[in-house]
Amino acid sequence: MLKTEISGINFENPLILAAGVMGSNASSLNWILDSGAGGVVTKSFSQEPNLGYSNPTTVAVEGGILNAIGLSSPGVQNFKKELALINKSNKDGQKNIAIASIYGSNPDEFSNLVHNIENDVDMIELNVSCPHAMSGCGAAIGQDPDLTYEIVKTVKNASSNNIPILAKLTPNVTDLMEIAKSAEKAEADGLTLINSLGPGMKIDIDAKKPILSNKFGGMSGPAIKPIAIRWVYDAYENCDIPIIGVGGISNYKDVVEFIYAGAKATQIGTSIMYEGIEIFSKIKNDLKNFMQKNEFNSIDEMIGYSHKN
Amino acid sequence: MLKTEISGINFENPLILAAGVMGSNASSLNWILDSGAGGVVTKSFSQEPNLGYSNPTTVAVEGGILNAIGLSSPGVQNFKKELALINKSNKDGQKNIAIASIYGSNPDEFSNLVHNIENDVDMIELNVSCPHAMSGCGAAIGQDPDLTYEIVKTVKNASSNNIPILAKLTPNVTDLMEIAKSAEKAEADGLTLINSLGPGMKIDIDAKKPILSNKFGGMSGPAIKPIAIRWVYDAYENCDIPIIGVGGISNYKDVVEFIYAGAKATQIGTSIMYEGIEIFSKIKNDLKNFMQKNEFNSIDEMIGYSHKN
Amino acid sequence: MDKIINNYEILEIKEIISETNTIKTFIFDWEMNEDRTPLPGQFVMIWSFSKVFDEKPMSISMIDKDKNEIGITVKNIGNFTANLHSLSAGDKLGIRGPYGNGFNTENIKDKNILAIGGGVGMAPINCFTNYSKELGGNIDIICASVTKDELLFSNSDNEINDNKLTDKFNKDKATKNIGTVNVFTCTDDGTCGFEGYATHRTTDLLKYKSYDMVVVCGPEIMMKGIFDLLKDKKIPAQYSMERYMKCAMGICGQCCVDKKGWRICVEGPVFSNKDLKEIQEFGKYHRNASGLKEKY
Amino acid sequence: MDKIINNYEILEIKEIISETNTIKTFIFDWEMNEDRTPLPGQFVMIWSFSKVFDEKPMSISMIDKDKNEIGITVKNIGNFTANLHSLSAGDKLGIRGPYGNGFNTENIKDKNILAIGGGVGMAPINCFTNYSKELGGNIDIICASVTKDELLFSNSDNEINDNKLTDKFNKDKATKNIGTVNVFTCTDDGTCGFEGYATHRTTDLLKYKSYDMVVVCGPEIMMKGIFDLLKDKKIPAQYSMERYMKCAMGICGQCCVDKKGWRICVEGPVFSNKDLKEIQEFGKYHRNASGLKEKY
Ligand SMILES: Cc1cc2nc3c(=O)[nH]c(=O)nc-3n(C[C@H](O)[C@H](O)[C@H](O)COP(=O)(O)OP(=O)(O)OC[C@H]3O[C@@H](n4cnc5c(N)ncnc54)[C@H](O)[C@@H]3O)c2cc1C
Ligand SMILES: Cc1cc2nc3c(=O)[nH]c(=O)nc-3n(C[C@H](O)[C@H](O)[C@H](O)COP(=O)(O)OP(=O)(O)OC[C@H]3O[C@@H](n4cnc5c(N)ncnc54)[C@H](O)[C@@H]3O)c2cc1C
Ligand SMILES: Cc1cc2nc3c(=O)[nH]c(=O)nc-3n(C[C@H](O)[C@H](O)[C@H](O)COP(=O)(O)O)c2cc1C
Ligand SMILES: Cc1cc2nc3c(=O)[nH]c(=O)nc-3n(C[C@H](O)[C@H](O)[C@H](O)COP(=O)(O)O)c2cc1C
Ligand code: FES
Ligand code: FES
Repeated sequence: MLKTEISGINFENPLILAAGVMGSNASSLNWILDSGAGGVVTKSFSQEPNLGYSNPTTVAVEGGILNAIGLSSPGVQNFKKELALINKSNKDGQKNIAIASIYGSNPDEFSNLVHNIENDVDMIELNVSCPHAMSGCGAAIGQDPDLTYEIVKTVKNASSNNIPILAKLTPNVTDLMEIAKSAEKAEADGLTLINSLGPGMKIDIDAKKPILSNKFGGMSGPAIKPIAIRWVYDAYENCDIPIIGVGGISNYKDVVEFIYAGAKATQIGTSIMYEGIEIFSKIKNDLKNFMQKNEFNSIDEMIGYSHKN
Repeated sequence: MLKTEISGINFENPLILAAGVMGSNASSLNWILDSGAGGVVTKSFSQEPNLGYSNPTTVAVEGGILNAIGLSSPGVQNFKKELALINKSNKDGQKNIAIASIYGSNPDEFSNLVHNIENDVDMIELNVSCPHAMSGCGAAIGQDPDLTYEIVKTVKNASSNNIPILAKLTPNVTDLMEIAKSAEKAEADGLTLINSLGPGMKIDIDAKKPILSNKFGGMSGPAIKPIAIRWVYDAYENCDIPIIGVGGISNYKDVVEFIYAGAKATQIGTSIMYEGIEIFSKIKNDLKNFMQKNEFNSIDEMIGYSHKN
Repeated sequence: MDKIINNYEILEIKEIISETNTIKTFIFDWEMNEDRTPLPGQFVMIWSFSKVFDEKPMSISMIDKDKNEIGITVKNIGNFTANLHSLSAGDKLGIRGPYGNGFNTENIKDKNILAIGGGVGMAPINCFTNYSKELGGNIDIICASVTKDELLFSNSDNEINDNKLTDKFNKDKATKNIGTVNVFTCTDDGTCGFEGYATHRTTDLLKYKSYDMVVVCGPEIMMKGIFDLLKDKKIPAQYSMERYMKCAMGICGQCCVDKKGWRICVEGPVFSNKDLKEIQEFGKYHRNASGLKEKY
Repeated sequence: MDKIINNYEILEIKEIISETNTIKTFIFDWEMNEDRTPLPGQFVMIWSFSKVFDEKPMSISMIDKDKNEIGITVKNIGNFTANLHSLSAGDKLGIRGPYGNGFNTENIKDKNILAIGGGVGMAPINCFTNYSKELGGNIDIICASVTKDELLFSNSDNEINDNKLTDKFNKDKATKNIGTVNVFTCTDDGTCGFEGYATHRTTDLLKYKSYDMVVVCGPEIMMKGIFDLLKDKKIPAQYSMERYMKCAMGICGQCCVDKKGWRICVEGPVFSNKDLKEIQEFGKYHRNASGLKEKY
């Protein structure tokens, strides 16, 4: 009943762990898969190891948090070992879907990464959207339609096994649809919308300084949901590739809202902080009840429902 | 102690009513001035009357609201009569500052508006940033550095009495600093940062539809503060004209945060919904106490404090 | 911040009651939680999202705390209300609220109350009188409309349809049961009860009886008439006002009135005669959705 | 959502106590509100924003509910901690927390408890023993360090610095005052108390006395030693773990450990021996800020 499919990959349910949240370690990814997630996205990783920014790297704001972890990563050679440890199925015997999130600053880095890991995971998500990455990475790419096109195209060509490629985009642009269409034209297999918002800043008035060591950090959590819903809704009308909705989900209602807006699946990040990893099983249950009450037999029937008059 | 100055205009305190909130009527503006605001911005108005969007025009979201009022306005000829009724001083005899917010779709409309009202108010704020305006207005201008330049320049030239012009900008752009610099180059006398965020959308999962009749609406309230603070902080480093900070202020701490980020004054909108119009007198008091405790003698000493060191 | 009820609940219409040719009452299940338990005179925002897509304020005309129900009573006068009238039980509407300040019902026990409702203005009046009856108020209602068929909520054991008052009234006055409600009908065309305006009926009644309190809802011109009538009398009165509304949450400023700037949706919709004196536009003009003034 | 304490409070250092050449205790005023009242074993995040800009986890080493104070005890081992050591009373630090699960102190009354602290690992142990003493626990502490000058919180009326145990211990054992704390010092170089590792001292003590519970904090290698030592004994034990931390709120995943994936900041930092068995990397490796594994 909860199954959903994205470019040939079948998910047991539409609840996927978002990139960068408890995703640096195969053990925590397996824990979350066992707890009921339909899939997991790893923390974004790169060619070379990267320590990220120094602390403070996260700070609470109204309705969510700011983070400037700074894409810390042990580098692909080390992270490949973690990928190998992600279980193929969960404790209930259901198939796990593992999505690797990768980032780099140029086409070469991206294609090397793809070569390296395409046989270790089920899908690859391109992080061209981190709002606090070092120069040349993250949103620096995803804010430019041509660069986005180039990276997606390169990655698609680099893959020898035609692994599905998701482009994760940033809302911090004048016109996200322009970027989304570029990614689609470059044959991305799906869009992940949205990465964290802003970036934003919090100044501590007693310390009289921005709290994050990087000063700025991407905003996530319940407060950014309206922005994410808007872009998913727009992308559903403007693009033909599948959409994964992410941003501020904390309960089944939010999941339904994203699916009605046009998402085929959703990702959950920050709310784990408030709800614990039980959030996956809880939403799964609630979602099933909702569907039964509303006489839906499949997620498919719900996708994009709010566009139908 | 609370006085602040923006391009020659002296405010009794740095708390100004934001555009579009209880600002369609001289009576409510006077009420708010009497209640302690240092100044008020009117609801944005245009050449011709405009009914705005039909209801629902506002909807609550986590940490704030979405609105798509749609820049309803009785047109300048009618609104001029309201402007004439704004009191010159408040009930305590302090000078009131009235700022007219205007919008249009082309340079001519803007310059006509300026001609019409430049003698009725103390300042003019250009709304080139509404995220849910009809085509050609609002953010359609403020998302384009050249159009922004052109409108600001036109308005500056149109004014015969050199009335200070504030450019109110939208955060919904890839690079707000590019727009801010354009406005500065065109000799804007100040920047108002930020207009509402997004737009965002809320879908009601029982109605299965976007709630706002316009589907999308600008997000305001406490949740958008980190984004506003970030842009004020950036603008303080990148521009030399005064900044008015706006977005999510609900208490004196927020005001201090904006001032430390670089704002010379602040505007308050959505929080009136939660706190009532007493918010102005309350923040005034709390701000005074804070300054005394922290041994500040003037707002000036606090402006941009978080950039030092 | 959580105290503000600004989220819709989508509710099925439980029952629709045809009150007159042009007026229907819609009943909804309504949990009487702390923040949600309405008072007479408060209103809700009704969101229609199928066929006609719009949202308007409606007074609460019925509160049943035992059955956990509320009702609104709607006159078909335009696009939005025509659409509401076309709905059936089981259809869904969005509701948010209650909003605003209701009628002040403090110390109402044993008091003589005159409640005046004109047309669909009987909606909050009906709510008020049922509520006050239970509190032990002694209520006379002037139920006014253009013509007999349009009389709303006039049915009562003590419906008084005589054109002349005197005898009947005196009899009722003598009975004076606690919680008794006398309904004095009044039509412009005299098809039922008193022939003439509610103001005239009020003048009449005041000759026979003294009241401790007056509550009024109806067309603004009617309310202005009553207001002027009562100006010199020392009877505390309350009036339920209407203005064009967008947010109903006190933010958009659409419903602000001259000269105090008060928001009808927050400071109102019910105002005491003392406060109403400060609303200079009362009976003179109101503003449309663009903010343009329109004369009455 | 409001329950999570993720906002800083900027506090003045109230007092600084030099404990050893390399260890200082910092005292802060701390209002003991519901969410904020710490338990022994919990930690706070300390944000330094002048000179060195960084933030690190620190165990709470002292909780004074009467004076509304807490303390942290910091060993100067690098950039961040050197900076803390350079501060004076009156200087400000940001603090958020308390975080994580503290030691389980249920049913501690009259129980024989062995508390083992190595180096600055005595910080949470000190907090635990003071707390447990009040609950009526009967506590023996092994206070271990490399050398005499580095012994932390060893001062006590019942400080036992003999290299050999037997007599002294038996005497204390006989006294067995409720709430008595015996401190058995232990140094690698034998400059004070027992000469050797805390593991050896533990083995000794276990010969003389049976314990109902063991709590341990110290270098992971030491803890691993104790863990192996106690493996076959049926004594419930608790260990306070350390891992590199960024958010401390359970979101970044930096502190997750193999193979269960548990977060030290949420599921830890204190683990029972039963749970610790599942932490396969315990005593073997940890991850640095990039996520790279580093062997012990
Ligand atoms: C506090 C309050 C309580 C009300 N209670 C009731 C009630 O119990 N029963 C009832 O039938 N009506 C009530 N109304 C009036 C109702 O909200 C609308 O005026 C009416 O429904 C408009 O009907 P329409 O849109 O079909 O007609 P239209 O022809 O579209 O409008 C007719 C007139 O209604 C007024 N109106 C339209 N939209 C609004 C709006 N968003 N807010 C306020 N006025 C508007 C305007 O003056 C307009 O000229 C109340 C209004 C207010 C402000
Ligand atoms: C739950 C917990 C409680 C702790 N309690 C105490 C305490 O009471 N007293 C005390 O002195 N120290 C404590 N620490 C250790 C402390 O957080 C740091 O390890 C130490 O302060 C690092 O000092 P430095 O940055 O000056 O040295 P560095 O040379 O920068 O670091 C030395 C080592 O400390 C560790 N470390 C550095 N940064 C972090 C970090 N953000 N999170 C975790 N470990 C880090 C790394 O292993 C690093 O190699 C605790 C750690 C944890 C996880
Ligand atoms: C601590 C943290 C780290 C994140 N790291 C990454 C990352 O490495 N790569 C990425 O694409 N997104 C990253 N994100 C963004 C999330 O994947 C997600 O897009 C965003 O947080 C919005 O979803 P949420 O509101 O459910 O958290 C991170 C978010 C958080 C909170
Ligand atoms: C109901 C509403 C109407 C608004 N109308 C206008 C407007 O007409 N012109 C304008 O420049 N900004 C308008 N704004 C934006 C505010 O002036 C302000 O920039 C924004 O709401 C952020 O501040 P806040 O979080 O304090 O509300 C409106 C905001 C709200 C909530
Ligand atoms: S309707 Fe918006 S303030 Fe009253
Ligand atoms: S430090 Fe981030 S999850 Fe533990």
